Amino acid sequence: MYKATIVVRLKPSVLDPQGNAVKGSLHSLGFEDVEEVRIGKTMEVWLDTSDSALASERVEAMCKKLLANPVIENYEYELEEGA
Amino acid sequence: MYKATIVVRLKPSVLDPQGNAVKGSLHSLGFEDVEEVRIGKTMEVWLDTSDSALASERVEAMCKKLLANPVIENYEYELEEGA
Amino acid sequence: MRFAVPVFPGSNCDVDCIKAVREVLDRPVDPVWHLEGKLDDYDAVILPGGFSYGDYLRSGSLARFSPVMEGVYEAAEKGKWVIGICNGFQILLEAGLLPGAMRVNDHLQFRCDIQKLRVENDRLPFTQDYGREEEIFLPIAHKEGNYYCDEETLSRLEQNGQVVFRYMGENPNGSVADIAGIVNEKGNVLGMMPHPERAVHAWMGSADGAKLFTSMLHDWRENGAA
Amino acid sequence: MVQPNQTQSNTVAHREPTPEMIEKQQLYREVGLTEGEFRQVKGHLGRPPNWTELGIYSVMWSEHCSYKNSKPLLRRFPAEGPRVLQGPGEGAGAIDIGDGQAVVFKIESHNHPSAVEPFQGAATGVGGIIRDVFSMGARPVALLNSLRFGPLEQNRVRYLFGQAVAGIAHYGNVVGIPTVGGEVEFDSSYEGNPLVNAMCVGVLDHKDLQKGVASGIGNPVLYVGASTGRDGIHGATFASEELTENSEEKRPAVQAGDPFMEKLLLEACLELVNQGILIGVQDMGAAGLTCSSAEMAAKGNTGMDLDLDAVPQRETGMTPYEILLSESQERMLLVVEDGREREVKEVLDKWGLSSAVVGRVTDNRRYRICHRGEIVADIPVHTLVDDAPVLHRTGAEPEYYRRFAGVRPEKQMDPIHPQEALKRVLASPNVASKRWVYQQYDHMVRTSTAVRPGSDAAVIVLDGLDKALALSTDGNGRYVYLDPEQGGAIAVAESARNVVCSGAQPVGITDCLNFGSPEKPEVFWQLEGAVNGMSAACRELETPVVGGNVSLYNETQGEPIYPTPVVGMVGLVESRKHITTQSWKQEGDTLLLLGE
Ligand SMILES: Nc1ncnc2c1ncn2[C@@H]1O[C@H](COP(=O)(O)OP(=O)(O)O)[C@@H](O)[C@H]1O
Repeated sequence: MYKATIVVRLKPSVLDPQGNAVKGSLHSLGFEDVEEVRIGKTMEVWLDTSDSALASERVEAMCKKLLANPVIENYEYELEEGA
Repeated sequence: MYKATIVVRLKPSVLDPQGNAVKGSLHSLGFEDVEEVRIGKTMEVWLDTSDSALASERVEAMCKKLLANPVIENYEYELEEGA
Repeated sequence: MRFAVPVFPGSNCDVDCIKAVREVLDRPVDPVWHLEGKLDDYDAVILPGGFSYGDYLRSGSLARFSPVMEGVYEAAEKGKWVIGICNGFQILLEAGLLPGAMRVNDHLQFRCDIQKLRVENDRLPFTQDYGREEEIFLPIAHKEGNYYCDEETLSRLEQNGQVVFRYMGENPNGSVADIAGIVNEKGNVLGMMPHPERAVHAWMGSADGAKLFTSMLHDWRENGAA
Repeated sequence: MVQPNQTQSNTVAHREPTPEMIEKQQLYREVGLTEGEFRQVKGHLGRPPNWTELGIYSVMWSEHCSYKNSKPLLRRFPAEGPRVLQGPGEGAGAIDIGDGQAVVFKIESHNHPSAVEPFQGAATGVGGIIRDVFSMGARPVALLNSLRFGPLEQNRVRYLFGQAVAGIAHYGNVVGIPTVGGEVEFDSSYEGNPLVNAMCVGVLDHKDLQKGVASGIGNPVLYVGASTGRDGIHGATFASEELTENSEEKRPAVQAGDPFMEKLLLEACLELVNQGILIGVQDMGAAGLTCSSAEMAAKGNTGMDLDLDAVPQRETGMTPYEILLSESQERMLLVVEDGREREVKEVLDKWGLSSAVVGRVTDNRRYRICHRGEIVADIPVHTLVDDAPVLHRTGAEPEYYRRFAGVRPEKQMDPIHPQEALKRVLASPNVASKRWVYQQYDHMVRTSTAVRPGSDAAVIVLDGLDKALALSTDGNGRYVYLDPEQGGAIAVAESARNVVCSGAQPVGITDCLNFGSPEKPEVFWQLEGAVNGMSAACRELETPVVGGNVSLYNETQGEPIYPTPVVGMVGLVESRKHITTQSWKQEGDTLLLLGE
């Protein structure tokens, strides 16, 4: 079993309305020292395989095909065995 | 400057319809080896401070106050200097 | 002229689109379950609004893999008319049939209202019954209508007249260049956030959407089947 | 890595108390049963109950399922009339609107969950009321709501309010039912205990009217929809250290909703209704599997055998108690004709819904639960429903009422500057436009909304007919506080005026009684007065009460909310020509003032 932790983020060039809104809320709650907030998704995917290379290949394919939208998002992931 | 990377996840007992839907789609795309998918949020917060203890305290407070909903979510975070 | 309205699990404006085609055009229109792969019998396809697959992950991202999308690709390829309304627009973007991507509204809320728009291109099979730069009112109802594309794509869209509808007055979602609807280069695939099918009788608050349907029928009559 | 704020173990060590412990240590109190009620349970069973059985009785005899505090009062409502097709007692009431059709509607509260987790709490409240309506066989066509929150100046209130509105919007929008109306009021009495009431309206052909009954010996009982988790189990928790390892974990998680699943359930159930395959159908709402199955058997005058191992579960190691009492959302229980499971399954599969046969209808009038090959509960079914205790409480006129009777406000008022006063009134959030709220609701989906939010009652037209329905929710807690009887009558009258102003004839109401603790004589007095006032107004206006909901114990630190009955009214517009709206139409029109 492998667990992949995939983080999908908006590309830096894309404005992040959610991040901006959270920044605004933090400021109004007194956290004025917050300079910037960016919000992304964390996806934890458990894969029933014992082959690390295969797992990595599968995760790469999933990200390309479905989990991230290449027009506005980047992704990265980590694999962990037996989680 | 400190950068906090905060991961907010649904508590294990809380239904994650999004994760379920993504799992279903992955299966139908041929990724049958996917056992489970859970989806959470990653928030990157840049803080204008040079004091690590303070940064940590501020991030903790933000999570409690705004970023996570303790009734259904857990959070954890990492701090990185000068990012 | 025959219309297909693909129905995905979670579609909820399918019935409204069907009603609109029947009431405005009195033409045959069928719901097509998402597991069907062929749309050969149809001249036009309307991808309806709603929350296909719950709009989980990203709106439209899961629906684009439904078998019926094969038929949609084929129809688009053959030059038949394909319209994506609201969630349908999001699906067309995810499917790559239109350029760009959708983000959550800049105010982060769902917004339902009757919105003023300007018809930016009235030379399309979808818009020829509208006047030049006609200002019209159509309902909007979405949480992810904040259209995005990069600078280069935007200037191409503008130059080619691919921007079809633009929001007037306050931009309801933060979309780039106030874009409310765009068409592909060939001019046969239209995506729009506003709902023309919700504005086809005066009692609905506006009847300005009817011309979108009549435009297609006129074009079809003039130019024969696509 | 900085340590996570909470470590969570997914499994709880379950060592359930034995029947002896339950009795000796009076553990029944912790699940909300009194000593007298416990004795009744023992009498019904002829032995002390085990932990699972105790749980079943405690939820079935709770106010929420049995209306034990309010039943005697609710009987005072007029529930009959020539148009009534289905009065109180089923998921929702139904009223004939001619042409072989009926309007089905009900209002329900989700106050306490919304106070804890406003987004999910409000969203799942909407989900529950939608299921109540389509489980009657009706196509839901409109949603409304009624909201009460503390003063908006407070951050916490803003958060609760904003999230509750977003949750209501999210659920209705995704399912694709227009939210066409409602009301909002802010007052400090709701600060710690906001009210979130949701109403759903559906339409059906008379022949499609469904009931929640289990009949036909041997017929299979089908479980459909989301799998069962530990969410929302039983508000009345047992605070006993030796029972669980982690006290945090013992607190049941709030239910999370999945409106997408609901949409699939809705379409699948209506397709089954259309095919005429269903014998009985009921939503697994409050008290989950237990309440739906026991009620269906009791109504069918049958029994039921349930096999918990067949129940789809999304968590491991769930006990019978947990499976039976879970309030996981988006689940339905169906009874179908023996031998037709395949046909049913085909429809459910088409919509991608998982289903399982979890039991059979029996003729022995017993409610029997099997888990891992063992009978874990065996209860005479009628004792859960028909023999539920009824409390005859008495009210007492509160001190404030007597005191206020002597107040002559006109003598105490400062001189009013009309312009100033007008500005202040208009600036009050209670009077200001509610656009911020309703623009988050898709109020136009289904393309039948003829009068959108922002006028008096909303109006939706009926497909293929010239008719339309006018819908309104109304209530005024302050009036009811000052005079429960008058206030109750005023709520009904206000609703009727709103509906009439839209061109409709009022045909019936549903109501939600939001009150404090009925154990307080003053609160019970308010409840009784309000019911009397509402009943009188309903008789006068010939608007039967065909369903409703009671939400008691709305208090913070012993302080009850304003007594807040909310009325949801449905009116019939005979012709679309009659639809009228609030706005001025054109210059030179004559204004008339009606009434005194
Ligand atoms: N919670 C709500 N949900 C939907 N619509 C609402 C809600 N609150 C208010 N509205 C709409 O806003 C309009 C005005 O509401 P309100 O200020 O309560 O006026 P009224 O006193 O006429 O009932 C009505 O059309 C009502 O349906």
